Amino acid sequence: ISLSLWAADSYPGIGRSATSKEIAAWDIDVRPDFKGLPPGSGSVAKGMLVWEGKCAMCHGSFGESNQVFTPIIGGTTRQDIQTGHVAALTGNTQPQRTTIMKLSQVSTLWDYINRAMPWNAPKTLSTEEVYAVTAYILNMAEIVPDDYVLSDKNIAEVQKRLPNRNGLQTRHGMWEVKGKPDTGNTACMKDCVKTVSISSRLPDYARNAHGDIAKQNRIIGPVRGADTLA
Amino acid sequence: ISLSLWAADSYPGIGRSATSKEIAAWDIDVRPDFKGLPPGSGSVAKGMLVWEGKCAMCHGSFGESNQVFTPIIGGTTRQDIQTGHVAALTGNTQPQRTTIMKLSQVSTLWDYINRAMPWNAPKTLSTEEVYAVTAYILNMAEIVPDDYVLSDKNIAEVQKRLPNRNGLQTRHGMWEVKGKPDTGNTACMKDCVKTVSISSRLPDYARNAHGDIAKQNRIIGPVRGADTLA
Amino acid sequence: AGVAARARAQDIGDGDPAILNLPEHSKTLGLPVASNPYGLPSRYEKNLQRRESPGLTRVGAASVSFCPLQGMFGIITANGLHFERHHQGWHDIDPQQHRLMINGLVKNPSVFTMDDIMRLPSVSRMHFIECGANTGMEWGNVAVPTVQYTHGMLSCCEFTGVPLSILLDACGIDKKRARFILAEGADGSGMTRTISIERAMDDVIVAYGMNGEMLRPENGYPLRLVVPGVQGVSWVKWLRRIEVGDMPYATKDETVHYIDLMPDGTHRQYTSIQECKSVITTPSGGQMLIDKGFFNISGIAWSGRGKVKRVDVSVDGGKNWRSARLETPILSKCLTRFNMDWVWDGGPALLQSRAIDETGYVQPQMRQLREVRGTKSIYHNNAIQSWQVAETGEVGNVHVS
Amino acid sequence: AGVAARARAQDIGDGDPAILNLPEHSKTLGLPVASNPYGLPSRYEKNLQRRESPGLTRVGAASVSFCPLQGMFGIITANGLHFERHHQGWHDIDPQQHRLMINGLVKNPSVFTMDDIMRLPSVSRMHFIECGANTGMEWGNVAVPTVQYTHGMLSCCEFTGVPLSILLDACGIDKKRARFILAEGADGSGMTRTISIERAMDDVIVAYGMNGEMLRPENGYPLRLVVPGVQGVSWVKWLRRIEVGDMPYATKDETVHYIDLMPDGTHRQYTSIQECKSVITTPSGGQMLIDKGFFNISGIAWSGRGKVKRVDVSVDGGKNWRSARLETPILSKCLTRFNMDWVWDGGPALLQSRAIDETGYVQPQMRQLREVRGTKSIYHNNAIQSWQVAETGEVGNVHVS
Ligand code: HEC
Ligand code: HEC
Ligand SMILES: [Ca+2]
Ligand SMILES: [Ca+2]
Ligand SMILES: [Ca+2]
Ligand SMILES: [Ca+2]
Ligand SMILES: [Ca+2]
Ligand SMILES: [Ca+2]
Ligand SMILES: [Co+2]
Ligand SMILES: [Co+2]
Repeated sequence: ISLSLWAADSYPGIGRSATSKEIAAWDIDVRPDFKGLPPGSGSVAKGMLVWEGKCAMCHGSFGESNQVFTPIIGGTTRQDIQTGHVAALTGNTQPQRTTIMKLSQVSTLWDYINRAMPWNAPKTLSTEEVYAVTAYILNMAEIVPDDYVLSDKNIAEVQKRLPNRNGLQTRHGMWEVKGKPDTGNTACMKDCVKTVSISSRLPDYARNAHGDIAKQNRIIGPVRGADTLA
Repeated sequence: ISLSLWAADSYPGIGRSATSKEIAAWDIDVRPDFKGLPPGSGSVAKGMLVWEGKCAMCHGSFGESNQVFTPIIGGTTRQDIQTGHVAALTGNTQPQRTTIMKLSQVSTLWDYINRAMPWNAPKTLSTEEVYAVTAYILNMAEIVPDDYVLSDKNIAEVQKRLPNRNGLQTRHGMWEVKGKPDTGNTACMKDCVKTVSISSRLPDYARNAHGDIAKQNRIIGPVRGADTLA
Repeated sequence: AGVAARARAQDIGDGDPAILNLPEHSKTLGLPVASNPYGLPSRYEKNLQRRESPGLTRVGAASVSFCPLQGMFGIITANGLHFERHHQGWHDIDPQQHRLMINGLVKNPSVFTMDDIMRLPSVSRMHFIECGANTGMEWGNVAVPTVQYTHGMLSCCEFTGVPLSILLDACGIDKKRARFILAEGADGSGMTRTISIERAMDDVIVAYGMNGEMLRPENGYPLRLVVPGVQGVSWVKWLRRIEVGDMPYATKDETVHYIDLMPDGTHRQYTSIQECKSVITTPSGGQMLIDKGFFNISGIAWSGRGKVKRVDVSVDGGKNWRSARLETPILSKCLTRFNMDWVWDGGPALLQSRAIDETGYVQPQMRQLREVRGTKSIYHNNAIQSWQVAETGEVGNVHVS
Repeated sequence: AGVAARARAQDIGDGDPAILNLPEHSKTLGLPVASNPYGLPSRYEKNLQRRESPGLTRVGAASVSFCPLQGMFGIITANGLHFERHHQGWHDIDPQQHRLMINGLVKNPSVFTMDDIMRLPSVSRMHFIECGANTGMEWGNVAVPTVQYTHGMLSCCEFTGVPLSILLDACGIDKKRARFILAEGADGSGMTRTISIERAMDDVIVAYGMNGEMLRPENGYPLRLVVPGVQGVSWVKWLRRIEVGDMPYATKDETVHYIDLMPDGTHRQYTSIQECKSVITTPSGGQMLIDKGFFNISGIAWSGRGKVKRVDVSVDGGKNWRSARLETPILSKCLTRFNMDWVWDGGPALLQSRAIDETGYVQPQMRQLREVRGTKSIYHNNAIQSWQVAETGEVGNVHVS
């Protein structure tokens, strides 16, 4: 590998070219078009072993646990897989939004498990294990069958079955600096509203839920913290 | 004492009038015109006792010690007492400027001892002790005789004998924001000087006098600290 | 009102013992300089610290600690109080071993040490950082008591570092094809975020300095991205890599989190900008006014789209408003401190602040946001906050309609 | 150049082990939020701390600790690094027992608790504080090695408090007779300083806040005076009293210290203003450039008379100059950070910076100051500082002629 001087013109002496091995070691991201996805495969069956051995203690055997993080599995239907829209995202049927309800890109799931899981030992899974456990999660969500072997070859097919694949949009003004805001409040100064009523206040049972507020404010100044233990 | 509401118009509820006893307790400053000086007196003889008991351990028996602070006494002459200018402030005869060489107001000495000395027990001297020990310092500097009794009545006379009473001035532009600066450098940009020579650099023996500079600089970045132990 | 007030109001006779009896510190010798080579707050300030909101998250290493805005002044956040948000915990990593890689659509994929980065041209700029989920708990009913928990995922510092544009230019960025960058962290989560190339080449900073010293470990020591005006999750900490690409990366925190659920069941993706917002910090929820009389209502305002132009304050729940004094400096994508005189007559009051930024955008009412976004979008709640002052002097977090 | 550079220059084969072998922190779980409810710098930053200059004073409680400017960024001083100067030590005093008295030429001599003061209208402003004796050791021959010791009695913070004019007005100041005020501290030294009434009614602040939190004990908790542009000794700490009077008070630190000895044997009194000054902090004395090549020369400039207008940098000892980039904000009586590109060719170099303020005043050469003031005036040395870069890369403190 030849080590060329970096930006020799503008900033002599600073930085250097990356070697291809270095890039390979760090360039781990997988894009929605699957650029970055390493070749390989893994079966649902093998994924179940990985899951039970390295994941279930936090996420539950069915990805349903709410102990360490919000549930991964649940809230999606066969119908959703058809439409690519998770119906439960409208209305109040589902108590929490699971990961699979929100997920619009299978690349995201693969990439994230590969880079960050298991939470306490990230970047320790083999490529096969990542394929396998991703397959198993997809299987738990009934997106792929029990005998499925997920691979770089068929992952684009899976994408087409993600329950919420059509659920994300960018029709808003909050990405671009010049984007159009949702609301248009006015800077009225006098007699702006007739009556004001209180629509919500802290419930009494929650008064001390954040600890004694008296101990969270300065002991001098214009105010004291309310003694919420009293 | 009637306790009137303070600034009731502008800032209702904030602050209150000070009582006369409160003002007396804190308004301890003594001005050059001796406003603030409490009535009282103290002799040189008594001052010597105070000095030996409460001051000499830090400032030396003759006010000459350089251990805890620069010397208080020394460097003034009978001649200075006549002129009100300390001659030793010009030239290089005196190794250090003592307090008495610089002092232009006897009120300053009284006020400072009263508010701040002894250093480890400030504001514990009686008024008589302050008069006395001030008298003793003035005596050590040969401004007042051995049998002198300093008092609020005669302190203005002593002021007239301070060696450096005429030595301070305010002919400079550094008190007022609009004052005139001493210098007028120019913002020359090209070929401003012909030759540059080094007139002073850190002596070798002082290289490590501030400890190892390597340990006083960050371990990353454009520079490292020089290893001055090496 | 309270005990303190009654003590002050009583006849004090000769005077206050705290004056008449000189305090010990006036009559003794204090501690030497550099007793603390690195200084710390007074022991009387212990109440002001970062705190978690119980029940918000399940594990401390994938959680947030909130900034105690209820007791803070001005616009600068002291580094010790800067809010924290980690996905896989924080580390105090060895900066000598830290590297930044730039790859993707550049002529010369490169590696930089911290030495390299700190030799490059630097800028220093003051910017706020706000988590996209700040004030998220207010979308529904009132659930938290104080401004620390309603608004405390917010801090503001002077950052120093290299403009990202300098690094990208120097690596020979492919200007024709480059559309987005991916920023990636070195922590366990390998946090990744997509940033548009226009923004990346504008005011984004690869920063190592924060308020005159290095970044704190909790804030990404030795290197983080500063993306002015954009939600904190994009300010990737422990920054190890920038990739230049031609499409968004749809990372976990762009596809599963930091997506805003709309009433129609779709999620908005890449909602980056923190829109104009303000909040009164004194008096605020959970506080007790010590007495009737004069108060300085004080708060902060900010906008991810530029400078704050004006802040109005209402003490009657939005019926009438007065414009507050703005402290200087007023900087783009930075907090602005506002203050307003107020005499509390002891009756009930309803305090609100409303910021306007240089684009003319007026901070919305909660109702206006809900009309468009419903109540489940978690992120980007920049609604006007209401604090109710009761006759007892106690201030409560309320919603009005 | 040094070891680090040689390590970088050698053939790295497959690549840098720090990249090829993923670091531990990428493969493990970090610490939870609020592990430190009040955060601290990285353990790798221990070298940056406040230090005394050995031999400068005899006792630590009447001494100074210097700010480590050699490793600092931007203009804000992190509170833990703020320089210290005490005359009788520092105390962590109980703010509930602290009082401020205003007496003298006012209609209504008054007492305020901290509660009172913090209820009044507040301002927040960024200002530098510099000890009048800063750089005093440079009047003679070079005696100290680094910028920490040459210029480190300097810090810059955002201060919050009540304008003194509000307090004086509210006490009914006697505008006809008032000419000066006396400010007095509550420490053992009962530090006292005279301030002209014009200044007192202008931009002086009775401050309690510093960089968003309360003042640190070492800096006067809970109350200090902020006197923008004026030497630090006037910024009375642990402020307990303001007296309004009609003549200067000639206090110890106006009559025996902080008086500037002139060649004619007289002393200048009340030399308050810190005139326009600048210094390069990177690279600076005692540092070793790690390699040849590009560097960002960085430093700070300030003026007690207003804003910094321009900073010029020379790398040849003042023969030729280039104007540096100024970072924003540029504020009155506040530090301004400057930066300039420089390629070090490995030869000897002589670095200088020269600031110009909005009055048009140009920071003087040492020679020019000495012509007027001689070499024994201790205070107010705002001369251009020279750093010599040797071929080894080592930077030394030098004087030029
Ligand atoms: C020690 C606990 C633990 C273990 C073991 C663990 N996880 Fe996780 N997982 C977490 C936590 C906590 C998060 C949320 C992290 C965050 O805040 O970004 C998470 C997030 C996830 C997510 C993203 C969910 C979402 O909505 O953000 C996926 C997918 C996931 N884990 C899969 C796995 C897989 C697969 C394994 C095993 C190979 C595994 N996890 C092992 C704790 C764990
Ligand atoms: C424990 C040591 C100690 C004791 C005891 C002490 N002093 Fe001091 N004195 C000092 C120090 C240290 C200073 C300088 C303080 C400062 O930095 O402002 C000082 C300053 C002074 C000064 C001002 C000198 C100057 O040039 O600033 C005078 C006058 C003085 N002391 C007189 C007295 C008298 C009178 C007593 C006894 C009643 C006394 N001292 C007891 C340590 C002491
Ligand atoms: Ca190099
Ligand atoms: Ca990639
Ligand atoms: Ca199954
Ligand atoms: Ca009151
Ligand atoms: Ca007085
Ligand atoms: Ca004698
Ligand atoms: Co997240
Ligand atoms: Co002094």
